[in-house]
Amino acid sequence: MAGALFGEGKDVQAFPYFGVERRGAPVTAFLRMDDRPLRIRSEISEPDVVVVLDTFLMKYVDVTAGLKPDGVLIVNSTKGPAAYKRSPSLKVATVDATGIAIRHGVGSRTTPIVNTAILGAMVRVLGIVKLESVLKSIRETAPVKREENAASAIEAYERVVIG
Amino acid sequence: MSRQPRSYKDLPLAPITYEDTREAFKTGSWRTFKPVVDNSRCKKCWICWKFCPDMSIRILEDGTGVEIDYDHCKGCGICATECPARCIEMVPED
Amino acid sequence: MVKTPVPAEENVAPGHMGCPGCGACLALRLALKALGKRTIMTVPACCWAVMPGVFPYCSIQIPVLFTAFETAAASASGVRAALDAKGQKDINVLAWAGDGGTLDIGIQALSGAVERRDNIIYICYDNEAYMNTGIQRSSSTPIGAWTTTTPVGQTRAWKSEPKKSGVEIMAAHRIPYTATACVSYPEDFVKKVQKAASIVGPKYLQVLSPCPAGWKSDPERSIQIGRLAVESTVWPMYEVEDGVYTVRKPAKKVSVKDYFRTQGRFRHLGEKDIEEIQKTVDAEWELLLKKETMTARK
Amino acid sequence: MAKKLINGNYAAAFGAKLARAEVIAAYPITPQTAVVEQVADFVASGEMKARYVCVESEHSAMAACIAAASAGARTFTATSSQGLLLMHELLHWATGARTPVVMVNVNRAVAPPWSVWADQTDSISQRDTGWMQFYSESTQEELDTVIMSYKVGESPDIMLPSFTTEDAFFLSHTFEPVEIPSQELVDGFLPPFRPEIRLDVENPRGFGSLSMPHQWYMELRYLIAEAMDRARERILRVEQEWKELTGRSYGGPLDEYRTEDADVVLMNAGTAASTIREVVDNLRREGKRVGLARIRCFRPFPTEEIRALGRRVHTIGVMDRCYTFGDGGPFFTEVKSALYNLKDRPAVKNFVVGIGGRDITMKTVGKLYDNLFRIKAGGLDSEKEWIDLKRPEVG
Repeated sequence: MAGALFGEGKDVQAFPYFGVERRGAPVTAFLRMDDRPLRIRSEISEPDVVVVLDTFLMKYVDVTAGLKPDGVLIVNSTKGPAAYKRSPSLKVATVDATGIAIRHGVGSRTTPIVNTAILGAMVRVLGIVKLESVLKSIRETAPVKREENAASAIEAYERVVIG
Repeated sequence: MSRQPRSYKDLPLAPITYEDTREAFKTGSWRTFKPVVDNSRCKKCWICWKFCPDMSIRILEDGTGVEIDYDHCKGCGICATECPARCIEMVPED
Repeated sequence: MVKTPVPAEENVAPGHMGCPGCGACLALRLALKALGKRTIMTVPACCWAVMPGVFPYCSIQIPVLFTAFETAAASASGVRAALDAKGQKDINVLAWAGDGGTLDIGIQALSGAVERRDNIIYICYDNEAYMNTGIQRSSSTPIGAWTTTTPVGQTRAWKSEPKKSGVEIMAAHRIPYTATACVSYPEDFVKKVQKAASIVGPKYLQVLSPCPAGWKSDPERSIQIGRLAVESTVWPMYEVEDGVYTVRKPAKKVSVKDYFRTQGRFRHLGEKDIEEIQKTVDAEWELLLKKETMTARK
Repeated sequence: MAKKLINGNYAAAFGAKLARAEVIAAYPITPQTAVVEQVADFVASGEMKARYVCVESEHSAMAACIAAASAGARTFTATSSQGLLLMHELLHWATGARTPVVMVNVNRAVAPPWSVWADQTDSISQRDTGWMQFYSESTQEELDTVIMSYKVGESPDIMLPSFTTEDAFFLSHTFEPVEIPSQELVDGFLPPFRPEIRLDVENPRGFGSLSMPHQWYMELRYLIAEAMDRARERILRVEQEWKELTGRSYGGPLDEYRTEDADVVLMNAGTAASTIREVVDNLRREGKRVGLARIRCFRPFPTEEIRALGRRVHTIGVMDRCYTFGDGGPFFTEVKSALYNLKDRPAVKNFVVGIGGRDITMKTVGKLYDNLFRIKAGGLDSEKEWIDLKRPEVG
């Protein structure tokens, strides 16, 4: 996503939550973007957008803590947006990124890689970047199965449900 | 660079040496006994030369024997001990 | 030209600060005869960090990099990397360190360089204690020896642990070539150094270098003492080349006692102590001969 | 020139590549690993014509770099925290040997407790090693500073090692757009390293020999002091040259932002400066005369620049992401001592902040400016204060 925004001339800042996690452990990553140069370098505590790749985490972590009341929540889920709508002003979107990733053979059946699918959903929901830019970025950075990853993003773009 | 620095201006950047020790350090002054060679009995085996830890035995160019570099010989006595012909004697410095 | 038993070339100038009868001085003199002028050496803290003289003088007449105590091997690796980067192939890189700098504080860097297969020659001149600082025990100090940190008092406080074996440690690294040597056998030592120089990859030699000050021995007997160390097999002479052991059997065999009585550092040992050590030395020698048989090329 | 989206660690690696480092000796440590991995990739792919020595410790990394530099090679390494501390002995050595090794240090907290997060105690602890120390604010600055520090360090009349730091994660792992200068540009800026004397079989010398109290030890140390003083001016000049080529510069050793008419100024080293700039602009919009002075270069210390600033402003707050136990923040103590001989000194307060990676937010910074204005109005409340510390409830 950062690559796509950067490709469209935005200033971006992308960084992981600074951790020492082993493979499979929950992780958090942040993305800032702006039309003017970015300066703030702290973590993001009041995001405009929260993207959840694994709903299982929501049992343990309040992933929407700090999310602005009129913010956007994008969830990888087979359920509809209503299941996650906590307040009327919150915009919620869901997409079965896991199912999409498995269909396109991205990752394995037990650990599908949903990152690229969710990007497609983000493009549609946020409307801040063109799908082509994200596809270009995916094709440039995916270590393997570039076309499968791109296809995942396209399918998620088409299937995401906005509530 | 001056051979003998007088101030920091004369020094190289780092302690990088530029002269060997043979002129500045006459370690012959350390000696109590000095080796004296009788070249007439020398077997030309060069064992004394081979074992000298102080590079202080020179083989004569014509190969007739050896001479001691008394400027640097510390008088350890290895040459006298190892000489199979026993032609090197350690004698007290006076 | 007179034919000499070892190369005539000298790369160490007289006027160095070594003690009279110093085995380590002879060791370097011989090593640099073997390697010649196209050699760059690294020297960590050890007697040879001081003996070359004070700035601006240096008795060693090849390029020397004096380095920190534990870095002889890593520094040699750095020199080699720089030469490689500049495409200079025909230069020997020698790490020259004492036994403490090699087998105690420097063993990690040595192990690293050897495991990486860096093309260096590492020579440990072994005088069996920290002699530069005044005779403190190292892991290379032999069992039974007095040092200033293994003093002889009312209790039996002399060194009670066996000497660490550098060559065996190197053999366990599958090093292409490692060997023991002794300054009392200059032709043998020179040959081994030249052999090491002819092999690409890491090479490790450990040369026993009697130290009159630390061993409490007569300077004039340094060569004799080294010979007795070899003849008693307290210091066995052997090579390990690609895992194959070659042991040099002494022409005449002497007892541990014959070797020990030449040195004040063993003076306190009783008959029983020496007997015990003799047994260990014999067992080690037998083991070494077995290794030679076991690894012999068919 | 091409822009790429990379993080601080990759920027450091690009810096080493563009500088044509010839020998790299490095050991992995979180959060520096991407630097050495990227350099290893560059070497493996042939993009970098260099020898990469996979040493078994940071200590050996620095030993190998010093040796390679003594043999005339341009060297590079990277480390962090415990690794830097392990190198300490050889940091002194690199200086005494006058080897212009260039290193990247990712500023990471020192254990225990184990912490891989941002903290500058590791590099500040190297204060007296004679290394030039640069603290980067951005990924771009990291790349540029690596290249510039070769030029400064390798100047024949300087010949000193230097390291550039990146705050752990805040810079090391943050991806942002970075302009990668072309190789031709860097080649034109940075000549090959050709030291006057090096380990050379044609000219055998002993490097780093013994010196006695009555001889030259003291004088050789004085030469280092002189070189470090010369480096002040050289850092500025080299940055000016870089600016002419790239249009980028970083404000010299003390990077000031809106301090001209400021009443109160925060001083800081590292990435928090970016966040502070944002706060400064917000407060300025409210009509408050605030500024930022970023200590970009800790050694040589920007004493004169700090004095010039001290003459103008009323109150200075010095932020330290590190601490010297039994005294205060090291940046604070140094700033204070730089100001001591001024006639009219500003009040100086120490804010110990962000220790062990604790986030420095705009809110945190806002509180600090509030405090400085209170000091301006009512005098110094306390000389030092730990900020955002979890304190027991009072009452």
